[in-house]
Amino acid sequence: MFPTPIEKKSRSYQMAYQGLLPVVLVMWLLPLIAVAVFSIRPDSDFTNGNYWGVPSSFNFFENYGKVFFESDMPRYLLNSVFITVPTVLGTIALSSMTGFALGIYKFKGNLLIFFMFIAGNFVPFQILMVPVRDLTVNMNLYDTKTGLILFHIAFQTGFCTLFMRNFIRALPFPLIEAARVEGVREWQIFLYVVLPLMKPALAALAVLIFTFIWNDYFWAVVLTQGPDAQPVTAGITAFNSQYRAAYHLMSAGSIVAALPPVLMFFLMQKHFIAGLTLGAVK
Amino acid sequence: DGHGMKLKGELNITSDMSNPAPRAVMEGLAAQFDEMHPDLTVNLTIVDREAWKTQIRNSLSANAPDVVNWYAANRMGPYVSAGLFEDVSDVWADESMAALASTKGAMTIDGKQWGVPYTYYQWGIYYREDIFKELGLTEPATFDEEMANCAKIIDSGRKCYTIGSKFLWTAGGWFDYMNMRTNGFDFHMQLAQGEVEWTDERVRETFANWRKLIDMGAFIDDHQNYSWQEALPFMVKGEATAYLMGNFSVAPLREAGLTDDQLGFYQFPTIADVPQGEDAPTDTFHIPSGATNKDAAKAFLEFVTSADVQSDINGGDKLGQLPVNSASSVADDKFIAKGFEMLSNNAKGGVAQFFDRDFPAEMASAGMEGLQEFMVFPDNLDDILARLEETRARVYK
Amino acid sequence: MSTPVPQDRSWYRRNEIAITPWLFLIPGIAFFALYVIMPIFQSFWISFHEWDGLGEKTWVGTAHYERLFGVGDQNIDRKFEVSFWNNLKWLVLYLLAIPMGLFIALFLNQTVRGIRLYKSLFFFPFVISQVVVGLVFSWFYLPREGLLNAILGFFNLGSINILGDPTMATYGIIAAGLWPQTAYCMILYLTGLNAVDPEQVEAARLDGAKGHKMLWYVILPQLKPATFIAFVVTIIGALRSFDLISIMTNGGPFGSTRVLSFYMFEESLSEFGFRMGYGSAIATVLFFIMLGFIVYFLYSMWREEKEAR
Amino acid sequence: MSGVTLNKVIKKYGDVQVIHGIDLEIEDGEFCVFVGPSGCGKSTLLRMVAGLEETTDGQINIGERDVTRADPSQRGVAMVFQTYALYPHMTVRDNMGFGLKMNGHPKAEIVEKVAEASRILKLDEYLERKPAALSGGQRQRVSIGRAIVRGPEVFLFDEPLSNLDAELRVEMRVEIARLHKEIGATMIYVTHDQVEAMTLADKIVVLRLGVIEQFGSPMDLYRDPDNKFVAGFIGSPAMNFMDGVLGEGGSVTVPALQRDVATGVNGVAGAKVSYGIRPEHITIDPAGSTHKVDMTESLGGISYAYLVAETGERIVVEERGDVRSKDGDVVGLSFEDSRSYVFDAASEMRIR
Amino acid sequence: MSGVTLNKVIKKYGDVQVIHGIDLEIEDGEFCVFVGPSGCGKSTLLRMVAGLEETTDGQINIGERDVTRADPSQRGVAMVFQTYALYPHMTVRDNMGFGLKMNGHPKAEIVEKVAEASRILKLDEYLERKPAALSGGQRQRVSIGRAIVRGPEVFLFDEPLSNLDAELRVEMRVEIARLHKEIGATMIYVTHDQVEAMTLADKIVVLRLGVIEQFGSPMDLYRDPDNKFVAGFIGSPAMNFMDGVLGEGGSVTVPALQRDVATGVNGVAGAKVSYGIRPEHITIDPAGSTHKVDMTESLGGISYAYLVAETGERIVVEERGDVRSKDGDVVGLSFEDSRSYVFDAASEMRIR
Ligand SMILES: Nc1ncnc2c1ncn2[C@@H]1O[C@H](COP(=O)(O)OP(=O)(O)OP(=O)(O)O)[C@@H](O)[C@H]1O
Ligand SMILES: Nc1ncnc2c1ncn2[C@@H]1O[C@H](COP(=O)(O)OP(=O)(O)OP(=O)(O)O)[C@@H](O)[C@H]1O
Ligand SMILES: [Mg+2]
Ligand SMILES: [Mg+2]
Repeated sequence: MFPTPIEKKSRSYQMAYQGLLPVVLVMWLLPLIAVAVFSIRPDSDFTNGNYWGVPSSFNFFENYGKVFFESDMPRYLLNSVFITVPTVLGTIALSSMTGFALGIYKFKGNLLIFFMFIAGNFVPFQILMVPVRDLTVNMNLYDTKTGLILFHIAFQTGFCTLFMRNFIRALPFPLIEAARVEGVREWQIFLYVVLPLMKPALAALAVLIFTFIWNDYFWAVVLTQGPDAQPVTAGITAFNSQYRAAYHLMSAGSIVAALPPVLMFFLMQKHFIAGLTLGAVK
Repeated sequence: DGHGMKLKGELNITSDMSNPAPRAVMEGLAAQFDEMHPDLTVNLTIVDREAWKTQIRNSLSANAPDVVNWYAANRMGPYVSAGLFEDVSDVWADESMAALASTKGAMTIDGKQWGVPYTYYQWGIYYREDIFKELGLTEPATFDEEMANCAKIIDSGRKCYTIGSKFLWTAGGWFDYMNMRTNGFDFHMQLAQGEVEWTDERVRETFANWRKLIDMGAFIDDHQNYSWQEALPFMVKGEATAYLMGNFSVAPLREAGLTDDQLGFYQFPTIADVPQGEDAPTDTFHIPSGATNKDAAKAFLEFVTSADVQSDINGGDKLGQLPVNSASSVADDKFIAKGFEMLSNNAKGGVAQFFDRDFPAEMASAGMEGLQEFMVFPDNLDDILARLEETRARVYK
Repeated sequence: MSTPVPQDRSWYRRNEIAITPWLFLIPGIAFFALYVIMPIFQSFWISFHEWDGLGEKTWVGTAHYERLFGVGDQNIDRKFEVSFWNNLKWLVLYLLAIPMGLFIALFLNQTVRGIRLYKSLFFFPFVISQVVVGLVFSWFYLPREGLLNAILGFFNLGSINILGDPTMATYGIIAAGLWPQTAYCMILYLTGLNAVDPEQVEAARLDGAKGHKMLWYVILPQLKPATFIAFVVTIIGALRSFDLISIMTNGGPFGSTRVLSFYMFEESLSEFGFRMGYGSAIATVLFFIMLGFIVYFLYSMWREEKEAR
Repeated sequence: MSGVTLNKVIKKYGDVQVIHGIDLEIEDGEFCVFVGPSGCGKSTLLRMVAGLEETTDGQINIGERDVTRADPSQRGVAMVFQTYALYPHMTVRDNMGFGLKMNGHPKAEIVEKVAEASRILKLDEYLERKPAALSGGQRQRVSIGRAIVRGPEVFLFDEPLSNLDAELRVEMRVEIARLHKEIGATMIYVTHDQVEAMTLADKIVVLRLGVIEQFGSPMDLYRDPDNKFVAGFIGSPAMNFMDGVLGEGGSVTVPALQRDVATGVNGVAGAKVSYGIRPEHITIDPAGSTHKVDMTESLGGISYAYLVAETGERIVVEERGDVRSKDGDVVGLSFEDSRSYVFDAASEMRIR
Repeated sequence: MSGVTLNKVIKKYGDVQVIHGIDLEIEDGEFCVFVGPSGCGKSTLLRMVAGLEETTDGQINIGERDVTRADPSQRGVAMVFQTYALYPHMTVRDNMGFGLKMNGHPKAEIVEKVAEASRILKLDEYLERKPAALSGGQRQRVSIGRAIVRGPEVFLFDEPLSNLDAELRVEMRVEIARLHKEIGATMIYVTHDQVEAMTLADKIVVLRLGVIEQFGSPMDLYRDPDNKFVAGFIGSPAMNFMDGVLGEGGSVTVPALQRDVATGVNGVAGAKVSYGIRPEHITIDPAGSTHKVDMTESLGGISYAYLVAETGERIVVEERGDVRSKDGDVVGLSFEDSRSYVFDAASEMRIR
């Protein structure tokens, strides 16, 4: 293990390290902590210029209450859910199929198709913006969640295929051969052998895609408008223009918008990190 | 008003009246119209005002609502020529619309009308009357007085003007006034139409005048970081004494706690001896050509322009702006009254819409960026003007 | 002596292994082609036209590119130039996330009580939307009320207006971007460090390698896969940067923080934009810059793929 | 039940030929073991029989049926993999029944067949466990069980024991021998391990570079190898080889032994030969002084003495009993001449 | 060059003690092998000598120096790991020279020492290759080379051969023996493998549960084990153990053998004992009829017969020569009584 485990160092060194950890953490999260503190301040603190002093009162419920009951935030949040969940499901379905095809079978063009998915995923997505927006408009899906979902599924399929294919590659191939010798059909192999084994990968990917999609802003701006379809990332800008300069409310709004992926991360931490590493380091 | 014809179905309105006061007005309008027509469901979507400027195009070309907000004059040109706005000349044909005659020109392209106005408002300098009193200042009428005042204000440890130029357009307001006062309304319009080079001596003179204020430190620091709303607190707290703004700024200032005793208004002072031109942007309703319920939409347009509604929504406790219907009453409000007075009697040069409505889009965007830069780095002027001239040469082909 | 196996199976059954992959690939490829591959070519196509997104396209050949690069008697497009250099700044400075991530990972790679929680909290910024990060940092930078200036003030260091100063704004945004990106690299390195062969570390200890020598000669080479991925995601992130700029400065002050992707958006879909052709030309240029990296990435993967067999 | 016949079987990967026309007949019920150095094509050949590799040319029959182009599942074979290839997400029971279930066999039948296999392999206790909860040997038993359940005509094993540790390997080897006795099916078994090959096989097939060098019963190969390769490959420690020259009447002059050996083989006098004798057939004569003991290895009951001849050739001798030679001793050798093997030096073929 | 002395060495992981006060003296130049079942603490002890694990208590001396708290690189030891632990990104040359480079030795010296090591290990051809391009045996040679280059006083090996296949293992074993002879350094070697332990060691240390069960030369342990554990652990196939009862005058009654054996040991008559005898010390008497042959395994020169006694106990017998027993034969056994070992049934200590 590198660096040398702290247990092997002197007592004082260990104490210093233990003491340093929280300090560094606070420095690291300083901007975020500041926002969290903002979000519970009363309005008057800002007018009185008390930006960084002790909050004059604890206005958690007022501020967050405003966010939840006097703005469109709940609608935006709901939109995000209705965009993110179908995208996750769709992406996983598509990419486990492509990953299976590319990971198990040897055929001409296998690597080419695989690289097409990767390359497509690396593309600066601005180059897709104009045509995709046009396509969405032409399909009558502009400003609908469906339009956004379809695009996200397609685009994320690139990344997820990379991930799934590598994961499936790492499965022992004799499993497939054993099934074939037993006369198991190929689709049955997918359904009964490969898919159950991919559960950890599916979970990891689901969590990862969830955060990616939840945090998307660019496509939300390009393909939707207004609280009918826009997710919370775009909603927060609308919210902010409504409460311009009301830092306590903007902070509360931002925290509300950031919370679901953060919760997701904490609950599914293991999968999340597995996702990043599997998808990446492999 | 539908004239006995039953309105059915849904009426989808997309509005950009997203600031709290206008928002309430719009919601009230929609509710009222909904109530008047039992078989009609009114769906109101309110979009962030800044965001709407980019979204309107998507909105018009796909899934168009039945009624949208926009702006008059040049700003509606692209949509008219692209056939995205419905010709509403028939609405204007109604004799009741004669009361809107003064705005008809701004709504007319190719001899047809493409929407109706619902409000307009004056621009001018809003200031802290109490501080002026405290410093023994009076409302200036000339630029020299203005600067003299400003010098005293600065001496008192305050700034003369607050401004938030993050979204650029506020700088456009300053330029409009500096240019209209230095070179006159007609010259300003020539510039807007691309007939004058940006490197012209007269334009430079405008900037030279403006620079006097900048050099004396009249504007708040770091204004490029703020939106116009974020710049309000400077005035509220008395760190800056005045704000060149549209009348819509009165509502938030009052809301922030300034009383009418503390808040005053005066017309932008004169510089050269030219007739005074004023900015008075007109906000409008349009019907997208893709609308599905055009009957109801037209009825709504007639509804909002009717004298009663105009009186109501422009009232001091609502929009606090000027009604477009001459039969409406102007609200009993110090600022609205002053504005009405000013625009009626003291705008001999002419009434401009606003920088970003009078100049074509690409020119406006490059222009306002240059104006913002000028306000921060006045030394860059030559470079800025050269750039704008280059844009002008390309844009007005 | 032999009786052939009955050949009464269907054509599908006989060719199952050849056909199945294609059946599984069709939906994915169709989606991907429709939404990703085709649009790339459409963008090329549009970039040769004048188009406001509403009416007919007008063929203008390479005029947009000529204007971008200032071919002939026109000057190079100043906004493009600024964006391009900003993109370079992003590329170079964003890469700082890699050593910083490594540094934090090394710092956290211990097994003391509660370290898992610490690691998670350090990872936090990555999970948060860039929109929120942008907001958070723009408040952090506020010229008067911002925490940064509060801290500077505390130490009597005066105040700075990072986002308002065209010479600093881009760096300010990059710093904000580095925050989540560093967290990302950190997690990559943490998992990489987990996979470091302990026996090699021990061998190196016996060989007398310590501290930075150990890091440089033994650990870093083993972290190569993590570094590679960190490099990939950081480059992609740098070239895609949009959200932060849009939120924090909207390209300003006076256009000094534009990057290609933002400029492209501005030209195509912003308030004063809708010059789709010109926007597409910018996107195409961005694409070709990225293509260099993509080819390199794919080449590395291809090499690895070959070695793996 | 039926045997397996390979007829001029050829395998090419692209332009590289790895199996060069193999003819082989495996009787019904026979236990046939493929051995040979790594890369000689054992696995490839086995997988061709299974149908997991396409056969480039030639014909493979199982029983009466030509299965050369048949689907793996149509061949009546079952395969046991080195890595077990158990489905980790299924219980032992489901693992064994999976093939039947997928092919639509009725539930009752599956239950019965799984019960039968589990009885044979003593897996009853583990039926509800997942593979991860089993030891290596148990896993391998399950994978054999999975093969049994399908009631195949031919069992194929590819190094089934090489992932197990030494002790378990011995145990499972015995298990497989018992199984073969019990169900009597044809089995083809690939291994690296001498001991497995010698102890399990009815017939050993020695492969080299995609060609059969020799096949026959283990003791046949041990006692009567056809060529130097097989002689060296079978038996451990390997046979000692020394240069020699054939004389008259089958006498071979072996400089390393400093004597002529009366081998009784027929050959052209004066031909260069390779003389072979196994370590276990030589005894050390402490009284002699022809060879130097370079090194000794003692395993307890047995020692190996590594001798150096004056020619520089090395000779390994197995020693038993309580008196063993030590490093540096100078000793003589004695052996029965009839234990000798003689191979042509060039062709490496046995001269008898 | 110097020996290694362990003095009441103790290792605890938290509260768990895994090494329980070990005293051991390893002479200068001695080849010492640690054996014992998995988890007994072999690796831990070795790593404590290397300095890779902290020593909880006790003292470790290398030569005259107390190194208990010294840095690994300061102890004058070099270690060869099971997984080789080569630096994959460096060439063979750089791998071997790395230690010297880190300690700031001049370039010329490094070049010379690497050349010397590479000569000893015949690695000259591979010096510019990366480890990935080497076979397992070559890699292990490089890792030994890396150890040699540093010219340590003590070499430490942790199961260095267990990742190699059988053939290579034999080859490398001989290599290591040769190396020890050539450079004469003190070596400590951990292994699972009987054969390695027996053939390489000057001294074998048998560990169990963090305690030394016995140490001594290989043949000492083979011939004179102190307890049942060592007796069963050393020798392959393992010693046969049967229940017995001690009678008068050292005679042991062994039901499985259906006779009394005159072992000549001293013990309390009537005590329950475990009677042991090695497979290679029993011969099968085809004329007898006391035991049934359950199974035989032939390895060519040797066969093992697995017999079942009437008591149900199993007895393994080694057979040689040309006539061997077959499955199902009923046979008798003969052996010299002096080959017997007797252990206390409860304490498992040897009764002599
Ligand atoms: N897919 C392939 N493409 C090309 N050559 C291959 C392929 N698979 C195997 N070979 C070659 O075929 C030869 C035989 O391989 P095979 O796996 O049958 O050997 P083996 O006898 O099983 O070896 P081992 O004992 O190491 O398992 C080898 O030389 C190998 O390199
Ligand atoms: N870091 C550790 N923490 C706690 N216990 C440990 C640790 N490392 C080893 N042990 C325990 O110490 C004992 C000895 O382990 P060690 O690795 O020395 O055994 P070994 O004899 O080398 O076994 P093997 O032959 O399997 O390598 C084991 O019981 C093991 O569980
Ligand atoms: Mg093989
Ligand atoms: Mg160990």
